[in-house]
Amino acid sequence: MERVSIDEERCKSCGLCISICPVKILIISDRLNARGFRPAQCTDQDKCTSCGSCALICPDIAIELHREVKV
Amino acid sequence: MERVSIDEERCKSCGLCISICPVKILIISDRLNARGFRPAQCTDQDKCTSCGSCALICPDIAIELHREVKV
Amino acid sequence: MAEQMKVIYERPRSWANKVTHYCPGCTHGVAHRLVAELVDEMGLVDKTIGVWPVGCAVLGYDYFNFDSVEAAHGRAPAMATGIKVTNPDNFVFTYQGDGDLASIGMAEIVHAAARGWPITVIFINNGNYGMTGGQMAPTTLLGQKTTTSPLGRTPQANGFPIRVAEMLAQLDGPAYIARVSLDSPVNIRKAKSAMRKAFNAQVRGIGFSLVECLSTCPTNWKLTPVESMERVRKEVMPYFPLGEFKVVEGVL
Amino acid sequence: MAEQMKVIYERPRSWANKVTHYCPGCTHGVAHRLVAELVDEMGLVDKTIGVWPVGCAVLGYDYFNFDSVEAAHGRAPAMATGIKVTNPDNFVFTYQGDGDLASIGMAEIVHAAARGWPITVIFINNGNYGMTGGQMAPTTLLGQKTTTSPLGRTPQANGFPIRVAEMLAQLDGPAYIARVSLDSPVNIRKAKSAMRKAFNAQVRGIGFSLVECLSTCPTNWKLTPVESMERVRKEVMPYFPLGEFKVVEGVL
Amino acid sequence: MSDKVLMKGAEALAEGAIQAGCRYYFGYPITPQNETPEYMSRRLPEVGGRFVQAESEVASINMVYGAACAGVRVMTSSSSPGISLMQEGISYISGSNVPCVVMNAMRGGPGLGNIAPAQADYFQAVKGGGNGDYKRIVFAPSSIQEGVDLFVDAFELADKYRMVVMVIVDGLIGQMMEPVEFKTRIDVSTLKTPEWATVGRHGRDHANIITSLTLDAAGLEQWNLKLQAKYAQVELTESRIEEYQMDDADYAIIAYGTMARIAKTTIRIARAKGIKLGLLRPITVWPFPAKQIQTYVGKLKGTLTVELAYRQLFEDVQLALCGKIPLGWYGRGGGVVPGPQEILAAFEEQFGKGR
Amino acid sequence: MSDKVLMKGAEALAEGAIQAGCRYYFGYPITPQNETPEYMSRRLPEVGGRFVQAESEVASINMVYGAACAGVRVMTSSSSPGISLMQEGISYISGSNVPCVVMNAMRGGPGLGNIAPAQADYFQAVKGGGNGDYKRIVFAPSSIQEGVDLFVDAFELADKYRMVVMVIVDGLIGQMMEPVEFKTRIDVSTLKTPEWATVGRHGRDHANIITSLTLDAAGLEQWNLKLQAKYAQVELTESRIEEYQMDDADYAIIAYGTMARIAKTTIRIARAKGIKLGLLRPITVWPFPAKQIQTYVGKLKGTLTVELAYRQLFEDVQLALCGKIPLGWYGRGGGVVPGPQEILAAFEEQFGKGR
Amino acid sequence: MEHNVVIAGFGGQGVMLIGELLARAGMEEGKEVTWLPSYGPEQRGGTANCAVVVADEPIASPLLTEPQAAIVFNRQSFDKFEPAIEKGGLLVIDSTLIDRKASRADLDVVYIPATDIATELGNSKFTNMVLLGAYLGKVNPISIASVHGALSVFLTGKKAALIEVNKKALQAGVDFVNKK
Amino acid sequence: MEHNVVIAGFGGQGVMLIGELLARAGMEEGKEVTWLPSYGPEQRGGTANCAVVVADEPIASPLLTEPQAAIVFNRQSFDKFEPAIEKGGLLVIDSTLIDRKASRADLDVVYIPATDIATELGNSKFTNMVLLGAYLGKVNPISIASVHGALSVFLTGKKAALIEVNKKALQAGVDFVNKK
Ligand SMILES: Cc1ncc(C[n+]2csc(CCOP(=O)(O)OP(=O)(O)O)c2C)c(N)n1
Ligand SMILES: Cc1ncc(C[n+]2csc(CCOP(=O)(O)OP(=O)(O)O)c2C)c(N)n1
Ligand code: SF4
Ligand code: SF4
Ligand code: SF4
Ligand code: SF4
Repeated sequence: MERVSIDEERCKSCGLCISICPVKILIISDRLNARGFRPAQCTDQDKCTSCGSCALICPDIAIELHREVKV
Repeated sequence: MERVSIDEERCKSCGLCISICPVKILIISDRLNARGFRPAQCTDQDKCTSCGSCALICPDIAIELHREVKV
Repeated sequence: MAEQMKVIYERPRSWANKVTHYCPGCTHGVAHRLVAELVDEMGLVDKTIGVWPVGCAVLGYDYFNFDSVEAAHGRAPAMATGIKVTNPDNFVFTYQGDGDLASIGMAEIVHAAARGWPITVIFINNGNYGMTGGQMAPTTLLGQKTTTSPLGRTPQANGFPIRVAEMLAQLDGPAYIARVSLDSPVNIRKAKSAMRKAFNAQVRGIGFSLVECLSTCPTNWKLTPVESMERVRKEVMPYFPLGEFKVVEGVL
Repeated sequence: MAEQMKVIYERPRSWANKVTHYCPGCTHGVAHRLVAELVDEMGLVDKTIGVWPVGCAVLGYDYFNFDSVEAAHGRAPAMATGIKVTNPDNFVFTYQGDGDLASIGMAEIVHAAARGWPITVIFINNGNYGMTGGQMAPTTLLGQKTTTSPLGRTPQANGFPIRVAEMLAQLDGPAYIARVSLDSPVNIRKAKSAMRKAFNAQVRGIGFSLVECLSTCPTNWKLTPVESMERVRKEVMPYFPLGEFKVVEGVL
Repeated sequence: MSDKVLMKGAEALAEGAIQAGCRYYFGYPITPQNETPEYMSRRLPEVGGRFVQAESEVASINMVYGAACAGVRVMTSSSSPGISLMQEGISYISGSNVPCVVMNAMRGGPGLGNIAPAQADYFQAVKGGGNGDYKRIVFAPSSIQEGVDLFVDAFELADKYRMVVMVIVDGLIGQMMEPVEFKTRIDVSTLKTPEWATVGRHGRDHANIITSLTLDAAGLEQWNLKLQAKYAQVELTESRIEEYQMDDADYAIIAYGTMARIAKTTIRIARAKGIKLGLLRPITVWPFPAKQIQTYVGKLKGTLTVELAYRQLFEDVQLALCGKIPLGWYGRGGGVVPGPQEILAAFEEQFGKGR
Repeated sequence: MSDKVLMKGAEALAEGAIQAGCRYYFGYPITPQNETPEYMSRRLPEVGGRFVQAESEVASINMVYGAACAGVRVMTSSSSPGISLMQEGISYISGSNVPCVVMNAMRGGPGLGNIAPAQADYFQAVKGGGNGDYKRIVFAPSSIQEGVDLFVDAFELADKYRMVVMVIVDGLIGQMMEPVEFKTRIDVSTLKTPEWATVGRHGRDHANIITSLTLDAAGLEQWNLKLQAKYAQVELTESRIEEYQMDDADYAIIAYGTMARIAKTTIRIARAKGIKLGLLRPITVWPFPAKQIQTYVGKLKGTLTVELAYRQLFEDVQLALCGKIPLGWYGRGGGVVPGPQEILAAFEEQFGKGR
Repeated sequence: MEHNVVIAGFGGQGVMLIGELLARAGMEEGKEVTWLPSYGPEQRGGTANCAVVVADEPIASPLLTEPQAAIVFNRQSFDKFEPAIEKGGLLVIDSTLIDRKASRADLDVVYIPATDIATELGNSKFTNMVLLGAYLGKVNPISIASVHGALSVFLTGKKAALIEVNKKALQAGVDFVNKK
Repeated sequence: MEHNVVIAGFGGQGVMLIGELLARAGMEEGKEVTWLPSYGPEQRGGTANCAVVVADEPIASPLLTEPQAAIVFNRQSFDKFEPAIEKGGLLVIDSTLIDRKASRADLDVVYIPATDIATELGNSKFTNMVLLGAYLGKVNPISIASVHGALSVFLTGKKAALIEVNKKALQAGVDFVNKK
């Protein structure tokens, strides 16, 4: 499972997550979703620090975050 | 001309002037005016100090005050 | 050396010389008189438009010699705004009860105050709805019995009362906001001077002004006029303190 | 030792999983999400009734899994009062824009706050009327251009803006009143904790609560979402300071 | 007589509503019906209900809207200007398909007018008022007792059809006292919360949503067609009329509420003079009892519509009778209530001595 | 073509009002007429007027009331729910005998409904609405150009009769663009302040008082009789109708506003098929052009009333024709606007192939 | 049989109260009754009147444009209602407060110095009861005993002490017209 | 003669603008014109369309239930308007964004990769002009010159610089259908 999973059909390409990501791993992709938006995408899952900022700011609840833990 | 002149037809017998007159010269008369009220009256014009309190508190603008002055 | 009569107090000229329909001892009459005196003293009779409320003062327009209109319940500030905007040089005031201003007309008074445009509001706080027979008003005190708070006002059943002057003073718009009382000669004198400032705030184009007048309703309070004045001092003033809550520069 | 995925953030369960009709970057979505999260976290989904406004959030009811009603423009607090009174154990909140709450609905919000009865208000201050195309709101800043203040708002032409939180905090009724901002992760975290207090004020029966959220309207501001966040910090916050304006005992 | 109590109309109607199961009242004072909210403020807490004095009539009707969404029996009352302020709310409630009862104690208009009895809000109640195509059932009692009895029907029909029911009276009925008996008492514990009510899911498998919004035109048209079908059903089954001394009548007065009551005295006088006059009294003014009135086509030489308004009820009479019976009209305005003799004079002026 | 400009209806109507001498506008945004206040906010300051965004429609109409008392040309505009909120104010203005103009860009209802075109506020505009017996002149333009032209008449008649004049359109007229020409420009400097206006005495020997209150019933009745006499005069002289292809018509569509316009296309298609169809288009819906329509009794085989509402206009047609011509009806709701073919289909369904 | 009367005076003179007393007494006797008030704009003072009908049959109009009788407490009410009374009707006048005489010859007029009588009984507040007594002394819609019964509905608690003096005032009115 | 067309797509794709351009150009030629918009609930995004009529005679209905032509910018609009077009009418499709083919055989269908063409011209924002060009290449309600004239009404001040590239995009659309 990805650490940063962005639901492309929900994303409206607002760019807010990108603007606040501290490790700069989010970009706008060049795909178009069904509603005509180019969704955000994560360029490097491993760099995600799970700070949660992108999920906190995403107005479309497009981002879910997970992290692998040793059990 | 009276110092304290009370327009009896305007007076509604509320008693406010009486309650605040510092020299206690106002009373409720026992006449009835046309509207069925017993108007206030002044018992001693000469004692009036022209303090103006009764005119200030009368809600019916029933009281006018004058004072003789030497010219 | 002749003797002549000096006038200490005479009926104001802008007063239309009718007997009012107010109950004996009701301080609506006092507030009316102060308006008339100030209109006289400030020479405003020719340019005044009074905006009367729905409430005991609904017939107010009959008692003055200046132009008047009768507003819908609570909407006097909106109507006054319409009048003032068309003739900015006129003197436009509203005269409103606490049901009218603080209940149904809350949006209109807040927005008139917020706009800050120069109109003047004489606000009669008598703690209930006089005209309709003594129902609870937004200004009814906790514990006070009215015909719609028969067991005495409680926060749970009826909510808390509202202090209008303090609330409106929070806004940027108003130039002058004060609370006065009509319970005694000394307070009536102070009331008049507050009202003069309020009138002045408009005449000098500074902005919105409002004077909240603690007033009586002997009939519905079921007290004599004299007891009513007493009640204002003992019960009303502690919750509704007198004072000036907003005075912007230039108001005098 | 196996590896497992720990959830850092997942879509709230009370979120109905639809794509909203909001413009890209509009913080209405953020405020919605916080509501959903709190309803989840506080276990309220079964007893919540949301009261939605006329404004961009008019379809809000479509996005949540709890009961909802759609109020008339500005009247959400009245409708919420009607609902709460009949079922005092339910959790009732209104969600209102600044046109809805601070313009047409001013009387209703002041009176709901004054009553002090436990309902919760999420108030979205985005400085204009989003849904109808960017007209001036009571919260529009001086100088700000909107479609009905085309030269920029001036006191003379348009009146002064209104600070709702400060004004309502003057009343005796409210238990909790705060202003938060949705412009950044840190402020969004603070917003959520303010909203939690507001929810709690109701759940614990303490009283009326309101959280004013500084929000964006990129479409009508004609700025990008990122620029809009910037504007909130640079232009909006100086006039609308963040903070808690009223916290009565017991609110936490 | 022991069951009869002497009560002011405005209070008796309030008690009638409570007997009908109303436990929530939201309102704002206005003459001539202040006794209704005042009574509610005393009585409702006694029966486990809630009285809320709203900040305005706009707030009242929206509080009613909220409570109606919760599926309880709820009402408000007001008088003419206050009812005008409720029109948006009434339209919303109608458009949302939730039930409530609204009483209007009509007074002289237009505008502030005065507080004297009038029937000039007839059009507002039965035709226009708020925006959009909607109807409310409108009861027009002509005595306190009838008003009390109709309140039960008002709440029952409101619930049955999920719609606004109005009760229109005038200051005269509101202010007068008459002996009244409370015959029906609804046990509120038997009233079930409807399944559409927004009372929290509490385990329900879906969320309830109540709204009058349907952005899509085709969808809103479907919604309207549903409402129209309901209204058609109500028109078919719920119209009511009182027919008084109609058996042998040559002429009929058509009047409702207070006017109908006064007209009964007119009829007594007229019959004493040999004029065979009867009364057709709509008890519901919407649905208008047109069918019932139409049965007199061919039997009557004329009707005189009498109302405290200018040709409002008269339009519905025209629509019902459409020139098939000569139609006279007599109306007064501004709060003037004509006496029985004045009505008779109007009748004789328009129909001669009634032969 | 140089005098024509391409404008959105909502803006053109605003400019039309300004050309008619309107210098004061008070309003609150609502779709589908936001362009009207927005345009006013730009233009009025340019021509020495004032635009005020009110806090609500209730405040708007009461600001209008104030300005109307000052004797200026003043207007507001809104759409259905907003107009519902103005009913008390409209009643007051009517009861006070002061002039103003109110535009309603009707949308789908009831309640919040939607923003699509509708005509379901017909009853509200012509019958009910606020409290008491009052009427407003109601213009129903069917093109932007006509709307612009009628605004001049609206303000003239408002002033002449001292009454509320309404202009009812729908979102379709408000939102569409058409070329429009502004033919009449009222020079506001020629408009005199009426002697009854409350503009301060400024030497006048008496105070002017404007009120809708008359406590005494007899007095208020007299006042009402004056109003009624005025309305009777207006009914006599101000009703207007467009008769389109009626010379040889066997059948007529009766429709107003947008529906009438679409019906013209229906008529074109019908005539191509050999059906002699014409159009009776009320330009004023109050006073309703009943007299003009009645001239067709004996000439027509049937009429089809077409409206974006459920039997509202239809009632006025019924009152006018009272069974003297077979009456068909076709209406749509919720913002659905039928095309010309659908109207024709409805016609053929009700009247066969029109022979 | 139907009896009806208009009772008119200033607000505060107890006009409404005696009307209600009459109606309540009628109800207790099993009669049909209506009581219809009418007020001026004033909350206190100003004129007020009520119309009371007591009948054996259901009452059609509660509104009296031509009352059978009027009891008037002040000059304004006198002027207003004298012309309205039906031919041969009854007019009861408080002659202490009203110094004019009736101008109609077709009426049965009672001039009773009710305020004076009441004052003698201890308080002018009982004037209304004296006038009611005078009316009941003339016509008999209901029995005095029923009025006594109704009085006890109004005067309860501390006010119960006033029942006796009210009865006396009532009787004084009855006696005044009977001895005449 | 009457020409009418529906132009439909997402808000923000310039759908309304080219409709207005068409209407304005028609007006400049002295024709009767109407332009009628229709929006979804969204302020940004969401679907939007407008109906334009250009005619020699006064226009009765501005509402097009059976348009002669449709220009569609996205899949939703394609699905909605394809069935509505009158028999033998014209359908102009941005084939860059819409991958489906028309299902009706009785239509004249233009598949034009308008977004691609516009992007080549420098910015996908000019897609609307390319599509308008394609429409005008097929039917002739008004001349291209009039559209050029109308363009200068819209693009003034700083935006005047964009007139040339808009004209180019328009021409590219015309050329696309003509060369076919
Ligand atoms: C729309 C509307 N609602 C209610 C009323 C009834 N009404 C008349 S005066 C009044 C309240 C009066 O109280 P207040 O404003 O405090 O003034 P007061 O009489 O005490 O001076 C009310 C509710 C009305 N006339 N119009
Ligand atoms: C009575 C009434 N007036 C006006 C409107 C039109 N209207 C819809 S939303 C709105 C304002 C929206 O602004 P706001 O409340 O600030 O919310 P936002 O859209 O910005 O979230 C208005 C005026 C309406 N629907 N009903
Ligand atoms: S914040 Fe959300 S909607 Fe915006 S770009 Fe990122 S994922 Fe997309
Ligand atoms: S204050 Fe005035 S009204 Fe009151 S008693 Fe004195 S004079 Fe009479
Ligand atoms: S009811 Fe009260 S406020 Fe009204 S006039 Fe009487 S005392 Fe004054
Ligand atoms: S118009 Fe503004 S407030 Fe509304 S959804 Fe778009 S950005 Fe958000």
